[in-house]
Amino acid sequence: MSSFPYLTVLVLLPAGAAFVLPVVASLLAPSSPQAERRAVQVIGWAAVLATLGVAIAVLATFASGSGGFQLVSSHAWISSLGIRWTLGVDGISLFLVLMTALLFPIALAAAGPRRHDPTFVAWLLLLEAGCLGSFLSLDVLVFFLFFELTLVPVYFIMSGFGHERRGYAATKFFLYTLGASAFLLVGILALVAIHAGQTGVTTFDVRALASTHLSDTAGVLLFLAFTAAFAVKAPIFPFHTWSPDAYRESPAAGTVILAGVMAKLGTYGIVRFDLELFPKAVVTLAPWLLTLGVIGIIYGGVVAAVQHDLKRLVAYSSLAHIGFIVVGAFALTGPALSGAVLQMVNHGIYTTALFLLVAMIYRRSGSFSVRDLTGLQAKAPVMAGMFTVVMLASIGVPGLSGFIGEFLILSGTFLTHRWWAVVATGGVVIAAVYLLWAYQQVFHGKPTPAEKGFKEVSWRESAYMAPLIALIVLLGVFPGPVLSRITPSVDLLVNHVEQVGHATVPPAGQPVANLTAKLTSAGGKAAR
Amino acid sequence: MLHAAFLIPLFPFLGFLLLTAGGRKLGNPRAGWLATIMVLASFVTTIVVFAGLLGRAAGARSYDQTWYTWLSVDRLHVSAGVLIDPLSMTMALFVTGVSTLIHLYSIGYMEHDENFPKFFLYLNLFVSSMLILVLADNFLLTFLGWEGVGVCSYFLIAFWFDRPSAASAGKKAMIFNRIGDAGFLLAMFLTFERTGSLQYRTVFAQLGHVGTPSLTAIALLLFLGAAGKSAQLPLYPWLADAMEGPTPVSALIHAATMVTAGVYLMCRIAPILHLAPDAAHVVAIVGAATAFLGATIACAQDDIKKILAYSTISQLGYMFLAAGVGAYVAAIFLMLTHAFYKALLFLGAGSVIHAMDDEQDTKRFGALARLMPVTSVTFLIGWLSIGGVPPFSGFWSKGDVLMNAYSLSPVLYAVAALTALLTAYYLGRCYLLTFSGQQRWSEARRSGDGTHGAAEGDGSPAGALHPHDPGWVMRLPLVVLAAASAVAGIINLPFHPLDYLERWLTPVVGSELLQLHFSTGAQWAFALGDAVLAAFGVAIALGLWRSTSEHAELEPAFLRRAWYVDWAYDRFLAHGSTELAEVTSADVETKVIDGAVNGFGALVAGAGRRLRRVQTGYVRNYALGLLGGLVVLLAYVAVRAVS
Amino acid sequence: MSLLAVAGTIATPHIDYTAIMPELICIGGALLLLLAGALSVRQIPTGVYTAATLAISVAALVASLVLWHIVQLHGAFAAVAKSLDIDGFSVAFVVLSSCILVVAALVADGYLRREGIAGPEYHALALLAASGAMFMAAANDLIVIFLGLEIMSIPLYILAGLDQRRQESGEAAMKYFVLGAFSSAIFVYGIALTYGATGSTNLAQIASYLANNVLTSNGLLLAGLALLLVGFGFKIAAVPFHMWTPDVYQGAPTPATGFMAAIAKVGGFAALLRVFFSSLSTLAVDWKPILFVLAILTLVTGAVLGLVQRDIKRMLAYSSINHAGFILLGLQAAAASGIAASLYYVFVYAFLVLGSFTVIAFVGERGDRHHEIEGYRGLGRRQPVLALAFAILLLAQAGAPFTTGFLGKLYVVQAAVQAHSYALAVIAMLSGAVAAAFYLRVVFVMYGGAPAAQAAPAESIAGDGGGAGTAADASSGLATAAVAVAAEVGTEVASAAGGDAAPDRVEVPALAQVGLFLTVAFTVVLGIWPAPLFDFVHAAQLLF
Amino acid sequence: MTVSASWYLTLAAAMFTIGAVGLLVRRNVLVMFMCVELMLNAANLTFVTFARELDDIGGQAVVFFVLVVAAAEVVVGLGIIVAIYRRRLGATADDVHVLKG
Repeated sequence: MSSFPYLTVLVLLPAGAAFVLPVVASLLAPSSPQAERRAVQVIGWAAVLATLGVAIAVLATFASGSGGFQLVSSHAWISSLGIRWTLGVDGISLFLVLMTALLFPIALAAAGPRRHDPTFVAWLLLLEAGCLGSFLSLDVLVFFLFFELTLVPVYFIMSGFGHERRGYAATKFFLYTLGASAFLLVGILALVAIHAGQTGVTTFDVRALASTHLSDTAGVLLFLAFTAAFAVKAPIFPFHTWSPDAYRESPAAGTVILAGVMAKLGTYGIVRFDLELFPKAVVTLAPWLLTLGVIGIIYGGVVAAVQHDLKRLVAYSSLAHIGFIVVGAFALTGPALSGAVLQMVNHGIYTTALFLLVAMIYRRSGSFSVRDLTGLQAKAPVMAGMFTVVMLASIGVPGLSGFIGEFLILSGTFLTHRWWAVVATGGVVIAAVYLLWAYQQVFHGKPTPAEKGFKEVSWRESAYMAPLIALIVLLGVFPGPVLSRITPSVDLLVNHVEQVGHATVPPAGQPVANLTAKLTSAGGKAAR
Repeated sequence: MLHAAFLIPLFPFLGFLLLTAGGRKLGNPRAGWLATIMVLASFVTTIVVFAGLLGRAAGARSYDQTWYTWLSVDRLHVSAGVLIDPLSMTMALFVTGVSTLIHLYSIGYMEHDENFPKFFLYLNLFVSSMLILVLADNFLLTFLGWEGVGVCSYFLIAFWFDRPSAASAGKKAMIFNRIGDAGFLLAMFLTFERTGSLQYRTVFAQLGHVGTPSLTAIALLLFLGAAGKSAQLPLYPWLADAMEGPTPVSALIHAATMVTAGVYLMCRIAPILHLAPDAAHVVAIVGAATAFLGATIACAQDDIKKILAYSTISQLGYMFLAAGVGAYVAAIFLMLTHAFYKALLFLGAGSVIHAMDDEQDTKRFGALARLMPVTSVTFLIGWLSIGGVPPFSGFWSKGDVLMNAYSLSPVLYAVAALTALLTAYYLGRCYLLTFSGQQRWSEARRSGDGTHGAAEGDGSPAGALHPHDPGWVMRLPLVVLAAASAVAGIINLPFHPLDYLERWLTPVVGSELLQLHFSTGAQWAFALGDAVLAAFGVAIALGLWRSTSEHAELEPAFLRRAWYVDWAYDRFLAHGSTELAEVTSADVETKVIDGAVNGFGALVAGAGRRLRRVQTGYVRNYALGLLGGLVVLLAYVAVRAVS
Repeated sequence: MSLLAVAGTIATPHIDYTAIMPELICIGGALLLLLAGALSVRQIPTGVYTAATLAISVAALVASLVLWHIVQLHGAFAAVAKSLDIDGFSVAFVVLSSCILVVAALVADGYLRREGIAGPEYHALALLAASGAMFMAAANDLIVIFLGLEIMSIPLYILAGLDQRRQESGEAAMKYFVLGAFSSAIFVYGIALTYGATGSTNLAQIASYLANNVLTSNGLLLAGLALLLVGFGFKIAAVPFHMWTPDVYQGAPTPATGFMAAIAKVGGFAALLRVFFSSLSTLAVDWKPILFVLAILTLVTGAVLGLVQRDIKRMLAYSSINHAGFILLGLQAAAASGIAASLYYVFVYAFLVLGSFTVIAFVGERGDRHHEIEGYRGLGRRQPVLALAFAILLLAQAGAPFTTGFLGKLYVVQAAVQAHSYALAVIAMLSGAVAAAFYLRVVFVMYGGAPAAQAAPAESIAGDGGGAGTAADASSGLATAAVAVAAEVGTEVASAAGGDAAPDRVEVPALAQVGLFLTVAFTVVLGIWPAPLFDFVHAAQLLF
Repeated sequence: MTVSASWYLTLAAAMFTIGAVGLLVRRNVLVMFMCVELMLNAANLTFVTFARELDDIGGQAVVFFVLVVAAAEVVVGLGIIVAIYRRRLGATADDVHVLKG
C-alpha cells in the first residue's frame, strides 16, 4: 500500500478540472476570447495528460503476480447508509484504467475545433472521471453512481455537438441505459439488504458482498437485474439498438469514448460484479449468455456486412467484438476470461482507431457513406495503410492485438463450451467479409474528381494515431507483460466461480475417460 | 552455426521495416536492390544453418531456438521460436532461393511502377512471414506466418488497386483463406484441449493419449486450412483470380511458395496423419480430384497465366495426393521441383506478357520463338519438366508420387496418370500457341487499354510492337531456374545411395515408406510408364497445336468456365448470403429489435395522450375523480372489515 | 345542565410558547405586514415588505433551529395540552418550512416588482400558509391537523388567484378552492369517524387505544382511515386525488406555484407520516396495500402524463406527482428507515421544485405567460449560467448521480427494498426513467436544440452535406423516431433548422439569483457530500 | 321512545352523501359550495353524536372549530367566486376550463 492516494487522485483530477474549467473560461471569456481558448486548451490538456501520468504511475506501482486488489483506499462517505468511498485496482481493471487514461487525450486531440469549447472539454473531463471511477470503485453503489454519471456528459456531448439526428440518438441512449440501470440499483439494494440480514452489517463493498449466501432463485434474479444494466451498456444482443444510432450521431470524440471506453463499463461490470457476486447463477445461466454472445458475433457481422454508412458498419462490427468478450466472460475458464479482459483493452484501442479514421474521412469528404467514397488509397496512401493495419487487427490477424484476445477467448471457450466456440469461430470469417468489402469500396478503385482535394493524414492526426497503432502491434507481438498482470486476478476469479458455483473445467492435457466419449462425437461431426 | 537461425526470417523483416520507413526516399530501383539483398542474406544464412544441421548425426538433426514466450495463460504456453529440422530447412532453402531470384526478376519487371518500393516492401514482408511459417516450432506461430502470407498475398493481388478486378480478386483470396483459417483455428483449439499444448514437440509426444477420432478431426480441420491456402477442392477458385497480381507475385506466391504451405503443413503433421489414416485418405482423394480438375480446366484456358494457375492447382493436388498416401518425401520432392519449373514458367510468361505489352491471351501470341529465344528455350524446358519428360526433374518427382499412389489404390494411380498426360498436353498447347505457329499478334495490336500501362510493361509507344528478350536481371533468373528444373531430379533419384532427400527427410516425416514393397523391376516399369505417358501427352500437343490455334471442340464451355464452380459459388453462396444479410438488417434489426424499443416508447407516449383526455378541465369531473377514488377505498376497507 | 357542569371544569391549558415560537413568528409577522399595509398612508415599496418577510422567516428559522437544539438535548415533548408533539420529526419539517419561506420570499420579490403587484398580501399569505404547514407537522391531534391544513390551504387558494390579470389564475383558484373545500370536508368526516371508533382525536390516545383494545369490528375506523387518506392524498397530489394539481400549478402565479408545491407537500406528508405511523401503525396490514396501489398509480401517472405536456409548468406539475409517488414509497415501507427516507426526499424535493419554478418564473417574462417548452430553445447559449442551473435542477429531479435528487430516490427505493416491495421499487425506478425523458427534453431544447447549421459537428468542415441534408435527415429521423420524446425532439431539430427567433435575454433579479443559488447549491453540495443532511434526517427519525 | 345514535349517524351519512353528490351535479359554484357546507355539517353532526355516545366534551368542542373554519372558507370562497364573476357574470363551474390536459 503506497501512502499516496493514486486512485482517488485519478478520479478527482479530471472531475476537479471539469468544474474549474468552465469557471475559468467564463471569467476570461468577456475579457478576451483568445485567452479563454488558451485557458481551455491548457486546462484540458493538463488534466488529461496528468491523469494519464497518474495512470502510468499506477501501472508502475502495481505489483504484478498478485491477483488481489492493490492501492486500495477506503473512506466513509454516507455512513448512515454504509456507503464508503472505496477504490482499488487489480489486474482486471488495471489496463482498462490505462486505456481510459490514454483514449481521452486522443479523443481530445481528435475533437477538432471543439477542443476550444469550454463546455465540450468540461463534459469530456467529467466523463473521464466517471469512467475511471466506474473502473476503480469497489463499493457497488459508488460504482453505480459513476456508472450513471457517465450518461450525463455523454448526453450533452451527443446532443450538443452531434450529427443530424443527435436528439433522437442521445435521448434513446440515455433513456434505454437509464431504464436498464433501474434494475441494477434495485438489485444492488436487494443484495445489500440480504447481506445485511445475514451479517447485520450494511455494506456495499463488493469484496464483502461476494460472501453473501444466496438462494438459487435469489441469485438468478439478482444476476438478471445486474446483467440487464450491463447488457444494455455493453451492448449485448439484443439490447444493442441504441448503439448504432448513438455511435453514428456522436461527434468523433464522443463516439471514441462511447465505443472505446463506455462499452467496457458493461463488460467490466459483468466480469467484476456478475462473476464475483453470483457465481451460482453465472454457472446456471452461462449457456444462455454464451448463446447471446455468439448470436451477437454472427448477427453483428451479418448486419455490418450490408451497412453503407461507415460509422454504422463499425458500430455493428463493435457489437460482434463485444460478443466475443461476452463469450469469453461466461466460458468460465482462465484463458477465456483473460482473453476477454485483454480483448476489452484491444477492442477499445482498435475500435477507437477505426472510428478516428472514419472521422478523418468524413472531415475531408463530408460523408460517411461508402457510396460516395472510392479510390482514396491513391490520394492518401498513409491513411490507407493505417486503415489496413487497424482493419487487420479487428479482423483478428495474428501479430496484431485483436488476434491474441480472440484466440484466448475461443480456445478457452472450446474447453468448456465447444460448440459455442465453433460457431463463434465462424464470426472470424464474417469479420473479414465486411471489413474487406468496406476497404475495397473506400480505398480501392479510381478516385472520383470530387476527391481531388482529398488530403493525406496530417501531422496532428498521425500524432494521435501513432500510439494506437503502436499499441495494436505491440499487444499483438508482446502481450506477455499485460497478460502476466491480468492472469493472477483472473485465476482468483475463476477459482472463486468454480468453488462457489461448482463450475468444472475439464483439465486439458490429461484426457479423462468420459471426455474421449464426448470427443468421438466431436471428431465425427468435425470430420463431416 | 545453428544459432544464426533467428536471422533467417529477420533479414527480410528488416528489409520490410527499412522500406516502410524510407522506401519512398530510397526510390526505384535502389529499394528493389535492398529488398533483394535482404532476401539473399537470408538465403545465405539458411545455407549456413543448413550446413550446421548437416554437420549433425541423422538422428540429432533437430534444434529448437526459443526467442521469448509469446502467450502464457494458465495451461496455455506458446513460445515464439523456431524449430530447425530437415523439413523446415528444406522449405527455408527453396523459399529463400526462389525468392531471391524472383526479387531480382521483379527489379526489372516492376521498374516502371510508381509504387515500386511498396511492391518490394510487401515482397519482403511476405518472405519473412513465409519463413516464420515454415520455421515455427508451434502451431500458433505457424498460423502467424500462415496469416502473414495470406495478408501479403491480399496486398499483392490487389497491388494495382485501381483495377476493380484486382481489388475483388484480392478480397476473394483473403476470404477463401479465412474460411480455411477457421479450420486451422478449430484444429488448434482441439489440439490444445486434447494435449494441453501447441508446441509441435509436445503435441507429437502426447499423441499416444489422444483418441483416433480427435486426431482425425484435427487432421481434417488442418486440411481444411491447407485446402484454403493451397487452393484445393472446394476452396480453389481464388487462385485463378489471383493472377490479377503482377506476374512475379504469381510466380513467387501463387506458384512456388505460399500455395505449397498447405503441403508443408500436411508433412509437418505427418505424425498425426500416420495415426489418422481416414483423414490421410481424404487428403489423398481430394488431392487427386483437384489434380484432375485443375488439369482439365487448364486444357481449355487461353489466358497464359490462367493456364499456369490451373496447372498449379493441379500440381498442388498431386502434392496432397502424395502427402495423403504417406509419401511425404515425394510431396516435398515434387514441391521443390514444381517450385523451380512453375516459377520458371511464370517468369517466362511474365517476360512474354512484358514484351507483348500486357497481352495475356495465348491466342494472340505465336511465333515468338525466334524473337525471344531465351524465353522460348527456358519455357520449353519448363514444359518438358512439368510434363514429366525424362530426364527432367518433373519426371522423377512425379514418378515418385504416381508409384506411391498406386500403392494405395490403382484408381488414384489412374487418375494421377491421366492428369500427368493432360499436364504434358496442356502446357504443350500453351507453349506452342505462344512460341510457334503463325504470328497472330501484330494485327492483334492492343489499343493500349492496359489501365496500368505505365505500371506493368515498358509502356512502349503506340507504334509497332517489337517483342524481345528481357534485360539480364530478368534473364538471369530464367536461366538459373531452367537449369534447376532440368537437373533438380538428382537430389532424390530412386537409386539407393542417390536418394539424398529421402534419407534427409525421413527422421522428420518418419516415413517407413511404401515403395519398399516394389521390386526394382516394378519401379522400372513405373518409370517407363511415366515416360510413355509424358511422351504421349507431348506428342498430342505437337500434333494438335503446332500449326493451328483453333480447336473449339477441344475447348468445351464447361471447361472454359471451369466446371461452373465459380459461377455456382457466386450464384448461391455470395448472393444468397447477401440477401440473407439484407433481410436481417432491413427486417430483423429495424423492425423487430429496434421496433421493440421504439414501440415501447410509442406505447408510453400513446398512453399519455389518451390519459390526457381524462384531465378535462371541468372541476366537477375532478371532484368525481376524487369521489371515485374515495368510493373505491371505502369498498376496499368494507371488504377488509367484513373479512 | 350536566354539560354546563362539565364546561365549568374546563381548564385552559398551559401554553409552552417556545414550542410554537416559529408558528407564532410567522403568524405575527403576517399580521404585522397586513396591518402595515392597511394603516400606512403612503404606498410602502415592495422591497420593504420583502425585507420584513425575510427577517421574519429567518427569525422563524432561527427559532426552529433553537427548538431543534432543545429537542436534541432534552428529547421530544408534547405541548399545549398534548395537542402538539415537538420532536425531531416535526421540528425538521418546521425547519424546512422556514427555509422554504426564505427562498420563496427571495424569489417573490422580483416577481412582484415585475408584475407590479403592490401590497403585503403575497408575503403575508405565504407566512400564514407556512405556519399552517408547521402546525400540521407538529400536530398531535387530528383536529389540530385539520386546523393546520386549513390555515395552510386557505392562503394557498388566494395565492393561486393572486394574479388578477390572468384568467387562468382565477380559474386555478376556483378549482383549487372548490376541490380543496370538498377534500377537507371529507377529511373532517374522516376525523369524525375515527373519533367515533377510538373515542379520541388525539393521536397518542388513538395509538394507545388501538394498542390496548382489540376492535371487534374495525369497519368504522377503516372508513375513517380511508376518508383521512383522501384528504391527505388531495394535499400531496396522489393519484387519483391529483387532478387539481396540473391546472392549479399552471394557473397560479409561478412563484406561488413553487411555494405551493413545496409547502403543501411538506404539510401534507408531515401529517400523513405522523398519523399513519404514530397512531394507525397497528393497521399497517390494512393500509400498506392501499399505499402500494396509490404509489404505483401516482408514479406511473405522473411520469406518463408529464411526457406529453408542452407547457413546462404543467410538466413540472406532473413531475411533482411522480415525486409524490416516490415519497409514498418511503411511507409504504412502514418502517423507521422509510420515515427517514420520505423526510429526506421531501427536503430534496422542496428545494428542487422551488429552484425550478424560480427559473420558470423569470423565463416566463412579464405577464407570466411564456411557459411553452419551446420558449427555452437556445437558452444554453443565451444565458449559460441560468440554463446550467436549470439543467442541474432538472437532472437532479431525473435522479442524476451526485445530486440530492439521486440520493433521495436511492433512499426511498432502499426503504422499499428493505420492506421487500421489490416490484414497487422497480416500477418506481422505471417511472423515474420515463420521467427523465421529459426533463431531458427541456435540457435538449436548451442545449442541443440549436439549429443544426450552427451545432453541426466540427467534422463537417466540408459543410456541403451540412445544412441542406440536415432538414431532410431530421425529418426522416422524425419518421423513424417512434420514441415519442425523441420524435418531438426531432421536430424541434427540424423546426430549429429553420432558424429560431431567439428571444432576448431575460433578467433575473439579484434576490432571486440568491434564492436560485441556494437551491442549486443545496442540490449539488449535499449531493456530493450528503452526510450532513443524512445525519440530520436520521436524527429526526430517531427522535420520532 | 328514544332515538338511538345510529339514526343520527345515518342522517349524517345521508347529508354527507347528498352534499358530495350535489357538488358533482350542480354547476353553480355557489350551490356547489353550499354542498360542501352540507358535508361539513354532516361531519359536525357525527361529532356531536359520538361525543354524546362517548360522553366526551372534546367532540362537541371540535364542532366549533369546524364551524369557524367553514366560515373562513366561505369568506375566501366568495372572494374567489366574486373575482370570477367580475370577469364574466353568471359564470358556472363548467365555464372555466381553460386549463386542461
